[in-house]
Amino acid sequence: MTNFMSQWVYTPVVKDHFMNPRNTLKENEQFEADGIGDVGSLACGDQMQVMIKVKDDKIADLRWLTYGCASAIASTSMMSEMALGLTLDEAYHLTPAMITEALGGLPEHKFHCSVLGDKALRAAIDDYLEKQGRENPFKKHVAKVICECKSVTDVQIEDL
Amino acid sequence: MEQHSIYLDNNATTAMHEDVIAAVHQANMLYGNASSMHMAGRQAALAIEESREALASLIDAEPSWIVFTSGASEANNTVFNIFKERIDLGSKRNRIITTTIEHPSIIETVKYMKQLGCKVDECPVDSTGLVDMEAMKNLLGDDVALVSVMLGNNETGTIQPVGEITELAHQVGAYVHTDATQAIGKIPVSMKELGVDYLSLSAHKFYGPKGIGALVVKTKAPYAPLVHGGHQEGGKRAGTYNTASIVGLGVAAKIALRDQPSECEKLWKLREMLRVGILERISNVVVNGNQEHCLPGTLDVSFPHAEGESILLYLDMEGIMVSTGSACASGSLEPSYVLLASGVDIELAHGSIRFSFGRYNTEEDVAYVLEKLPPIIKRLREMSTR
Amino acid sequence: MEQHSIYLDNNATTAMHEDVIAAVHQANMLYGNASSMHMAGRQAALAIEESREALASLIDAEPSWIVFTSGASEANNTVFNIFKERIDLGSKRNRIITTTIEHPSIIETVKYMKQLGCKVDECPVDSTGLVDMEAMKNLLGDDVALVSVMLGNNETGTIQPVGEITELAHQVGAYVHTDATQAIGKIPVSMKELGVDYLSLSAHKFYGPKGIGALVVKTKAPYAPLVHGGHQEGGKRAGTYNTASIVGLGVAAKIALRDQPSECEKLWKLREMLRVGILERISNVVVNGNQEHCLPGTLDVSFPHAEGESILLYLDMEGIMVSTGSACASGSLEPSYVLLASGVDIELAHGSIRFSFGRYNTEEDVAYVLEKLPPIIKRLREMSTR
Ligand SMILES: Cc1ncc(COP(=O)(O)O)c(C=O)c1O
Ligand SMILES: Cc1ncc(COP(=O)(O)O)c(C=O)c1O
Ligand code: FES
Ligand code: FES
Repeated sequence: MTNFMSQWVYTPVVKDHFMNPRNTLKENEQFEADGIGDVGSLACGDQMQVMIKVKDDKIADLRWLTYGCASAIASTSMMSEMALGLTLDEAYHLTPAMITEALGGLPEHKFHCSVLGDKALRAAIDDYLEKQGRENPFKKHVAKVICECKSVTDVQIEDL
Repeated sequence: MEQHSIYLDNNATTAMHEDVIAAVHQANMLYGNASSMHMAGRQAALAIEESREALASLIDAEPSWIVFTSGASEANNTVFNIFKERIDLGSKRNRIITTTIEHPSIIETVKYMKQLGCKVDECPVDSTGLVDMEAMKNLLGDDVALVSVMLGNNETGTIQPVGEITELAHQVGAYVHTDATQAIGKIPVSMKELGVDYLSLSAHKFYGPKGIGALVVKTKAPYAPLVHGGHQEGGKRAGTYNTASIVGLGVAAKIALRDQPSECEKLWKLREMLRVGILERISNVVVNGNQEHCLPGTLDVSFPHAEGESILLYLDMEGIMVSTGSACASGSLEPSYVLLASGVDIELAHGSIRFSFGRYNTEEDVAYVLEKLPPIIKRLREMSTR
Repeated sequence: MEQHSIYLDNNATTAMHEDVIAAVHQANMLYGNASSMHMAGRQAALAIEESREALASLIDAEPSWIVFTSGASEANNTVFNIFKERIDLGSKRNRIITTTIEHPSIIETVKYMKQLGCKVDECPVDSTGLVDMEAMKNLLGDDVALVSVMLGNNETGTIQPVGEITELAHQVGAYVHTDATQAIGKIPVSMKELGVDYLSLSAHKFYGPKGIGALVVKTKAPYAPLVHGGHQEGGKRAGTYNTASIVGLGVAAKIALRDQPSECEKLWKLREMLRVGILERISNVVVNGNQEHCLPGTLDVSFPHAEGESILLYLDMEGIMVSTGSACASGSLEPSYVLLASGVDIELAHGSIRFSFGRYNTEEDVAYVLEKLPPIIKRLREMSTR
């Protein structure tokens, strides 16, 4: 067994993001968020919070926190890199499939973990628009954001 | 490349003892079918009977009670199938009692039987995972065919008062089964003293091979095979004798009998070192299970605000191998049903880590874990939603 | 002490190939629980998946169809249990067809199911042990859930037209199972070509370890576990993965795939040498089974006026290991049910000897048997009531 690192449960990209998660909120960091999205709950075993700063309708900066598994950590970390600099429109239409692809894949039963960060991002954008008192042009297109860990199906993920 | 390899998942499975490996390797030459009358067959048969005796000595049973199976899962399924069949055939004793914290090979079998209309009651446990004896007494009655209570829990290590339960169950005329898989080799197990009618075990939990175990059945207890066919095991379990693995089980049984007292002491010491060390170094920690009636090498801990799988994988990166909840639940989103059944908060039930020691662990292993674990928990807690 | 050790009982079980022994020995170091996420677990899981692919190649199946079991007995029991359950749950297809010459792990399972009221028809065979196709056609109907016909018979070696039967069975919408245990490694076996939905096998029949085998199940065929519990084998068969034995099975599968054509040729040659030699040297001999559709290494012979067990034991004294009837029946007084089903006279069915060749046999072995066997038969016949 020479090459055991390649035998890790998840892909090398997942591993990298799990070991070195990007854009997490540091312990004493002050982050003046323009929008905050929370999804999941500790009781479900996964909880996710995404904080965004918005400038010129683009994601100017982003921090996140999670109580979640390796896949949740890695996919949220990946999401955070992908979302930075995107317009709100683009960010809102990031999909779990795009994140999963960037990660080089996730095991089937871990697919839902990539949904969490993504949903939290949308919730943060919703929150931002609401705080701004602006109309939300995106929200009607998608199901409402709740913890659906156990009921998210591939079909639903395709739909998102 | 890997500098450390510290295996603390001995409740899932153990590494084979070197004497077992050597014996299995040797026994691979005993290729004859042990049911055959010719020389090769008789040699194999002799080796099997020697193992049967060694196992009988280990658990204080009669050799003739032993039915070798492919492991404890099959043994547990066999016991429940015996009573399912009797109930199907119209037995008046048509209720089974088990507990909420059994191994999946019982939990899932019970689910399946209930779907088919069988009456099964799961006796609750207290907050330390001990069977609620009042509830048990209330559940017992003369319609009960079987009571099945595990001896030591695989996740928390909690040891049940199986002897006491057996007495009560026998008073109402029920048969008793105990899944002793986790107890063998760690604490003394006497089938005769416990008084149970059926006992399951698996060799790979005490440094024997995987894929071999036994159902031990008292002579007068009802029996029906799960695997029908040839006359092996006195017609109780068909399939060509797995000679080499049975030999391995026998050698493991001899070692377990010899070393159990010293192993027990050693495992407890390591476990306590780790428990105390964790409590000293990490705040807000919950140790699960009963701390008095506990398998010596098992330490199950919940770390609020740090998720189980992440802890496991960060530890793995440091060469420390543990498990979250029960190994069977790995990769799934389920919180530990064992902890939930003990009334542990759902969040704590999600993030438990089981450290389980074995004969190859050392105090240095504990020191290394105590060095690596606290920063991992700290890091995950910082990352966690607050 | 023993000068000769000529093993001609390879249909009962084979000696492990040295490469298999080495691989198993190595794999005994892969002690981790293959369901665990940590390093030790992942290494074991990888080794298991490699074996799954090797086996899939050998039998021309998809790796995902393979469910590792403790052997063919368990695999056969699992298939019948799937349909027993469906019938119990009220399926309109409530009849099973099998044959009179199946292995005891099917014959006994059928007996048991019939006791419980299940409808099972045993299709008769002709005098050479081949399934009576007219009878089969008459038995088939749209109430048939499962047709189970073995590929090669363990006792006579007769090979059934499983592909043909499968076509007929599929026409009436029944699922098909074949017990291919004896055929693997000896003749080409393609699950896709045969078209069967289920296939059983056992590693120790093709130089792999005992106590490991597989049930191969097409994706859309009904399934229900016989052993409930953990999520191993995709929830199809609970029990800690038997890593070392699965690795051994995989290596045996690779060897079998590589060597099957040459083995087939060699085994047939040895078998024919022995058959012709016996017919030349011993009068009044009956060769059982179909001589055209026959497993290459199997020769089943009846010696009127010489009793089977006595022949076996006299041969054993000379270092020649064979079996009487089916190995499973050894130690019992029953005549061979396989021969009886083929309409063989009861006296002949009592005294049959099965010579079964394997890769380690040589022409010298045959010569030695041809030297030792005639005087033994002569002696017993002289002793015999006439
Ligand atoms: C308590 C208990 N029972 C039964 C089993 C099943 O043993 P096996 O996987 O060897 O069938 C295990 C371990 O997996 C166990 O810990
Ligand atoms: C045709 C056939 N089926 C099934 C089996 C059962 O295999 P095992 O004893 O490995 O379970 C055997 C051999 O014993 C056999 O010859
Ligand atoms: S976040 Fe729920 S398992 Fe990954
Ligand atoms: S005389 Fe011995 S078996 Fe019949």
